[in-house]
Amino acid sequence: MAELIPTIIAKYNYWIYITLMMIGLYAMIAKNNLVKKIVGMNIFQTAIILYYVSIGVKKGATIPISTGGHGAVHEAVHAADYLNPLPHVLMLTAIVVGVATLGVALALCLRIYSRYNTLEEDEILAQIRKK
Amino acid sequence: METITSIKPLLAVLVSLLVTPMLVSSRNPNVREGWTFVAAFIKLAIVASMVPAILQGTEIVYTVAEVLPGVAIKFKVDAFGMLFALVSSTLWIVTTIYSIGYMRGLHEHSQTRYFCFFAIALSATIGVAFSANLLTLYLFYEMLSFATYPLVAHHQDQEARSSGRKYLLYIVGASIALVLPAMLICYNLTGTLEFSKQGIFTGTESHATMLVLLLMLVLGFAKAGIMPFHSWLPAAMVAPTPVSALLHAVAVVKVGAFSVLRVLTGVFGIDLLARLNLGTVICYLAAFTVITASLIALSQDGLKRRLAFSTIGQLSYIVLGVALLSPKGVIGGMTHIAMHAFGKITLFFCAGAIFVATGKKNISEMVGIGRRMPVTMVAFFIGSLSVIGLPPTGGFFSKWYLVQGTLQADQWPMLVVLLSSSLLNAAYFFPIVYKAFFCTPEEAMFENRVEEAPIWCVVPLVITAAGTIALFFYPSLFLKLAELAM
Amino acid sequence: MDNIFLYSSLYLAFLMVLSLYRAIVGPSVLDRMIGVNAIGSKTTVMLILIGLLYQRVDMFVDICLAYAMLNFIAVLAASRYFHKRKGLSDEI
Amino acid sequence: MKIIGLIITIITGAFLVYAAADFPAWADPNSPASTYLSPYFIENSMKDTSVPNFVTSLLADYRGFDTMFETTVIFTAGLVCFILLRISGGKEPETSHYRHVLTGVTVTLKKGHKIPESEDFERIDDLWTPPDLIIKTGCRLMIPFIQLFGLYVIAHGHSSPGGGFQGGVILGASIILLAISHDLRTALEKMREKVVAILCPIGVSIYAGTGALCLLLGVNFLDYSALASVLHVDPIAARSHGIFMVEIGVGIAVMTTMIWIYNNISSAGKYNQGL
Amino acid sequence: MFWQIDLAILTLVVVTAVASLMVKDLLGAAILFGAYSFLMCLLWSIMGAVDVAFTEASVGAGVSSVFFVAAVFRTSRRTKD
Amino acid sequence: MHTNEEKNLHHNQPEPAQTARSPLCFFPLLITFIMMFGLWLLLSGKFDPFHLSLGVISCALVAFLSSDLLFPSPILKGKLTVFLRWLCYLPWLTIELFKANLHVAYLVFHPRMMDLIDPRIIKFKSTLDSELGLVTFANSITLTPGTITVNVSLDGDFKVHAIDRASGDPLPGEMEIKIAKVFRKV
Amino acid sequence: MDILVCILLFSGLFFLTAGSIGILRFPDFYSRLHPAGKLDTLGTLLALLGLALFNLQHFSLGALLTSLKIMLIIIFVFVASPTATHAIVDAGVRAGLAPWTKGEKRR
Amino acid sequence: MSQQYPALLVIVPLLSAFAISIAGWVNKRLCFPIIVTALSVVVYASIGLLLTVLEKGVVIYHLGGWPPPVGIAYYVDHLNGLVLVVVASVALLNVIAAKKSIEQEFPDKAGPFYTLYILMVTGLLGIVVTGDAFNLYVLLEIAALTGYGLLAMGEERAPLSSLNYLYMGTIGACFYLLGVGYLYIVTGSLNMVDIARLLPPLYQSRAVLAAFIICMVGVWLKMAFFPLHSWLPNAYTHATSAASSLIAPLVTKVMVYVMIRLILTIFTPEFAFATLALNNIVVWLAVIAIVMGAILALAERNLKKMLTFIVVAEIGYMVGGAWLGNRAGMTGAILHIVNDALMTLCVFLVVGNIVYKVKGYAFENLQGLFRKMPFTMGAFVVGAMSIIGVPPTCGFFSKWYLIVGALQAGHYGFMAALIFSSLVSVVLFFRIFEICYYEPFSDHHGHDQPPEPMDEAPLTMVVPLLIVAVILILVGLYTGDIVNHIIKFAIPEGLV
Repeated sequence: MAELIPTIIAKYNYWIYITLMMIGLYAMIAKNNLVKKIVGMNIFQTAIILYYVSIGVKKGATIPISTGGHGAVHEAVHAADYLNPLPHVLMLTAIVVGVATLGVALALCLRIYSRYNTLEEDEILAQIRKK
Repeated sequence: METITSIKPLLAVLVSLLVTPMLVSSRNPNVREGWTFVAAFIKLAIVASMVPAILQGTEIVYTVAEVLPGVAIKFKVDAFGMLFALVSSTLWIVTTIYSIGYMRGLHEHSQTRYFCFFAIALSATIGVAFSANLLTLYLFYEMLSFATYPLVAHHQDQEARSSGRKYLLYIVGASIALVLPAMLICYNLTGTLEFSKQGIFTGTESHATMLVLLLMLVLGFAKAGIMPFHSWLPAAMVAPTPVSALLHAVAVVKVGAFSVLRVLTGVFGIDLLARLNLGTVICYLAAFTVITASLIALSQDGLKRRLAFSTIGQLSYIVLGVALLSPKGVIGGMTHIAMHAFGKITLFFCAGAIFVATGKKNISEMVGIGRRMPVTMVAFFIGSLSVIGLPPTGGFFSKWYLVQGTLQADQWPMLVVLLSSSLLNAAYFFPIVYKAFFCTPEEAMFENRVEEAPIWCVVPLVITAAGTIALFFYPSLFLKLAELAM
Repeated sequence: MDNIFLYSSLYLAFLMVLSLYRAIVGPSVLDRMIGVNAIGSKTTVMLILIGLLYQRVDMFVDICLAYAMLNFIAVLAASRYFHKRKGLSDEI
Repeated sequence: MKIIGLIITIITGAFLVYAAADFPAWADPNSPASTYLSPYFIENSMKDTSVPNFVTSLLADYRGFDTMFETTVIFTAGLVCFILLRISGGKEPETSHYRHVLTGVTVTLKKGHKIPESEDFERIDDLWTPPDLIIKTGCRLMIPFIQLFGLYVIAHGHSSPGGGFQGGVILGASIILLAISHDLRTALEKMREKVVAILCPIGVSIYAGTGALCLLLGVNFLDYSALASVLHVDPIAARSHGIFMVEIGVGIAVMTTMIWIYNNISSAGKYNQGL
Repeated sequence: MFWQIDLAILTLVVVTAVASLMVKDLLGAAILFGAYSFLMCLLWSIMGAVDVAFTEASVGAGVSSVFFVAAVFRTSRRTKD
Repeated sequence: MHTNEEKNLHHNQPEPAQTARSPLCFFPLLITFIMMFGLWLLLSGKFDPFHLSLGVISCALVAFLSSDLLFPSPILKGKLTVFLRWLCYLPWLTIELFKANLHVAYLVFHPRMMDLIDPRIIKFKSTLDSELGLVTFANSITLTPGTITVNVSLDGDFKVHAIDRASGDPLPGEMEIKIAKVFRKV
Repeated sequence: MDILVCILLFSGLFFLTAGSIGILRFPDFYSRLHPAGKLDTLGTLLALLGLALFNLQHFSLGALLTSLKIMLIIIFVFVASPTATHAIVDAGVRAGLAPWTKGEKRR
Repeated sequence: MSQQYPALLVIVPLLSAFAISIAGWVNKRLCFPIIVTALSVVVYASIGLLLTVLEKGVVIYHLGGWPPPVGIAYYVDHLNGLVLVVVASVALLNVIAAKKSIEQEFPDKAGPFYTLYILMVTGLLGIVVTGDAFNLYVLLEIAALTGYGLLAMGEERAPLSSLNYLYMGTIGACFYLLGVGYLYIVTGSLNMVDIARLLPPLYQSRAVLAAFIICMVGVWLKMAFFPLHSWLPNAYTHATSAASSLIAPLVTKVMVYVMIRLILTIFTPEFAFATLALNNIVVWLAVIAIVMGAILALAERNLKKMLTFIVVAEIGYMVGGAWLGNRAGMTGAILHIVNDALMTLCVFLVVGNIVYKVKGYAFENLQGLFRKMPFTMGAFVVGAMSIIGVPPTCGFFSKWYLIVGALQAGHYGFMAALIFSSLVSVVLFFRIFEICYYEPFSDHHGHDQPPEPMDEAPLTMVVPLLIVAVILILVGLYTGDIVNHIIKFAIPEGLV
């Protein structure tokens, strides 16, 4: 138990990301409303983004923008001074993908609503079954 | 043994396949059947042209494509295959003539479809005959199964369709469920599927494995009709008679028997079977089928059904002959393919001719029919003699060799089986002939006026009946081929 | 000075909790909107504070500016909802 | 379903927790992620591309290919929304409403009647409500500044956070703001549907075209250094300019897509009335 | 990275996430989701991911909650869970 | 509201065609451009030719796109004066804002807050006529003690929500006068 | 200088606190808008002002521009906040929410 | 130019997608020529690439001129060279065949449809060709998003099934992304080859284990592997025929490719099969997938839905084959990617033709089709034979390898499942043949029944279909060459 606590503290970001992700996953599985599922999906995606951004964090480093100006190569840049930019780049892409998915999902919801006049999954299924 | 590479086997297979587009596209029935004849004759010519080379003991080989490591789609013409190919391509011509008479006589529908699948079935049959390995054999075997399905279900009514389903279920089900895995196991064990005289197994495999494999392969070729995989055959008799004739007396069932023989001789090898004493199992299986089928045949009233059960019994002769593992027995089994084919096809032709002329299907309705259709019934008599195995018909030779085989193998029970089954054969054929000719005028159901079936129906059955008798006098070609195959 | 900023940010986070309470509990959607709006204004300050903590405020100020510009779009959209769909609860 | 969801969630979560125990500690400067590849980017970004914002150089140059597809994803989303929702034409409604701009008088016309083409009348729809004066004026004054800021973000992606994507979103948001505060019709007058639909692929094409230009100049796809011969600068500056061109493409694509998606979703594809 | 703020905001994020899923009104869920985006933006700027934070600020504040509201406007606010 | 067809056609009398592209039209563009460029300089902080040219392009773009939002009518006469006066109004507003906030903060922290507040809605009519004036007034009301503008119509009808009696009473009062001064005709 | 910054920052925080508590304590939606609309605006304004001043400590052109940008933020907040407040209250009116009057239960 | 093939492969369809999109607003008739030209170029490039690979070995293409692991690189080896050709040619054949049905089903949105179509092809080609784990994710999303759009354009239930697909697909893609993140946190690299180089010392790490499992689960979700398959049948059934005949053959197959790539390249067979003892479980899952797919297909009275369940079963084949953990099984799985893509294309094109002419695909609609559309049904027979696994159609040979693999691994359950599914396929397809052929039937000998007039689908639909049917047989006959010259090199030596 004694050595467990430092582990827990040292990685709390990871624990939180897992929590968030599970919240999203649970919402996607268990929620009945289609838009709620989309909210869950977004939370799920953000959790992964959180995970990636957590990878990029480095103690004692500043944001990944060079303090030197634009253009000239004045001084040597020390890698240890800057955060890891790679996860940030990846996550920009992931956010964009998230927005794109969101748009498409909402468009689908609109189509579904115009057909069934409800967004509750069980009601839609009941309507389908009745036919 | 010499081998020649030649494209002829492939051509022989493809001829009837290539003619199908012509069949489909021709609008005029005469043109269509003309194409069928052309194909039939070309096929016979190609097959016959290979006979001299085979008789000299060479083999003709052609590889199409190597599809799997060590296994190719490959044709090999040897004596045994040649025997079978010769029989089927000869009988195709006859059957074509007969079909024309039958189909036109009854104004059947969908004749184009019929002739197409007929042609495809023939291709597959020749393919089976010439295949050089188990995979090629399996390929054409399946092709045959699927090509005959539309023929079986030709009438399209409820009964035909359910029989078709039954047919397909038995044949394809057995081949996929038993042959395919067995083949794969063989491949996995040995790395090859090529037929050879010595068999492909090294002999180090366990006895149990071999037994299982053997049973899977023998039973899996359900077209051979070995019990308990026989019940498709009587069901398939709903098909038009020429189909029953060619396919259920010649092509389909013989393909089954041929495949079993190929497996026994080419995959396992006689020596290995003898060493592991596996022949006996097959023997008893076949013997059981022979007796049971004959007994059932006795009780059948439908002519075609009786013939069907007779076929089941006769097929098992073939298997039995090879399973005796004695040289004479093997020769007997192989020649029986040819002899039985000629005899049985005559019988079926007769049944069809009766149906065309009178519309009767059951034996009990045929009292006195000999007076009306003497030619047909004489041919029927000759055919039944051949099937029973009495001179002066070709069937005598094969049965003779079979009996000798049992003696050679010291299998006395089998001798008893053979003889008793011959008696049974006689018991279910002769009453028909007897009632057809010798009955009191009161009993006769037909007028005493000769009114045969159409000429297109009668000519073929006369030819085959004549062939049956001719085989008694000139059996040398088939005997030679069978000996070469040993 | 850094400590002051750090603790101010922490304090802001605490204030967010208070606003969040309204956003979560708020009996009507409009109360939630108030709560969220309040969180937004605190976020603006906090972003600058973080920039100062990183000593790169020139970088964070852009984010903050964008944030201040766009923050109220969602609120406007939600209020437009009530313009066109009258009634607090939806027609069922 | 709730129980199943809970079970799946708990199992997955437990598995992830189990796996996360082997991670390097959070914010560890010696973790492989921080020591293997990232030093290269940090140390060479300035040398290779002369872009101080490592994220930008990484985004648009080292991993420019990813970003190209990211833009394509956005374009795809816009297109999918369009294809799913847009109802072109549709049947003429029973009644149509017109509003006299100067007096605010609303006129209702029966089907088939038309009003003479005039700038005094604008077509409105049955859900139409007059835009609120305060919101309208406030947004009217803010929108140009938001747009300028969006452009600024695109232009200064090299040296400060931001870039094509963020700037594009801000630009798009400004038009969306216009649609919210005024009317969808007003926004559509600024950005017609056809303009949006054509600008969007053009934006992505600028990106892909820059890459293809490099390919035509004889080097690999997206290797901006080849642009040096076209722009008459040294390869390093050429990379920087290449990144800039790419960012413009991204900006255009993202802006138009955001507008496109909003237009389609808020009007359910009919384009007659927005949020 | 400043772990104190980080931890505080992380907690808030989780609470907001749960809340936006529990709210029995889709418009409310959309608005709370907006708050979730704000907090995420903060979180990322705390972790030093400025570009990500910028994107989240513009997307979360400007676009995605508007999309949600627009979709809810076109459909229905009603939800059973 | 819903008049018949005949009547509405009546509205559409052929008016004297406006000079479609009078030289005045370029002034809004120009002024927008200048404002934008100033803002650009502030934002950019880089004064090399490259960034400046980018700024020029961007500002031109914004001016082209949105100048009609900033200046709905092309008449600019007196706008500058109004703007300067408006700036002078701001400090006063800030002080008011302070007072207001202290008031509300007092309310917030008062233990018996519930007794102190007495929300009500006040209606009055303002004499202001310019759009911007109304908006400024409305926003000022919102920012000053205890009052929030609920609704404004173009005619100047105000609805204001006041938190207590004290904050609601002085309206429209001094503030309106000051704003009217700002937006009076030049 | 630091002291001035601190005073501004803390007064800003004070107003923000008041705003948050006000949101919690006030009885209904309309009255909650008062702290939300006003206190938060002023709090943000003051805090940002303080931070802008702090940023000017090491004076340079960049720092000046940054501070000006912060001022720009203040202006935006100044414009946006009343607009947003108005939007919310307008929504409340359109939704038909009756204002709380003295003596009712808090909502 | 030949060294630029890998780039062309993706760039040409991408740029033409934008061109089509613009052309859709300018002149709609331009769309179709552009897409056909672009796809032809892609087919040409992919074949050229495959030949180059056969001649010179692995082709590596550095995007942006940055060498991996710094930049993104394309690796084309024997495995993806083969899959590339399949993807490109399937897409080309399908677009030609689909033209008429697109014009029939949504004439006003043909332009956007083509754009989505070619974007999807771009995504799939990119997935196949890329050597970067994260790039794969982005491309995955492109393929997925276009897929959602294409699938949702169908009948009235399509949006709902498409939305379900979206949920599942997003979870899948996110799981994959998370797996990549796990790899990144322990190795610091994103390049597949580089990760494979860095991984061996970390084989015991729990993070790597988790990464592997998460990636696998994600990919399984996307390919609709058994317990996660629930979205697939509805999504594919309700889609338009043009879309389903693109997506059904390609998407799941490409996902299987991704799985194989994960096993073979990133994690290496030693880790996947030796360090982890999951083989058995997965193969049993595959067995259940096959059996369930077959049984569920049996219960359907609707041609298209039945085919989708067959797709589910086929996925079981491939996953099971890949996880048998031996050479033969892997060969079978890779071969089955090719074969299954072609045969699924064949049957779905048939469905497309039927829908075009008959406007329905329930069993009742199929009566008398053999007379009405003989060529279409002829091709259907070939496709069906291939699915059943009848030689010499190609389906037999992949099944052969799979069973050999099962035998070598001693996994008789898998073998039994394969055979069972073949048997069920026989029942399935012959049931349909019966309906198409013999119904409406008459109990008398039906000579006077007037034959229905022939009403074949237009030539542009039939010709590609017949080409596919011929390809099915040709691929079957040349299986040996494909295996010996391509697949043999695609599997690393380490796998016995």
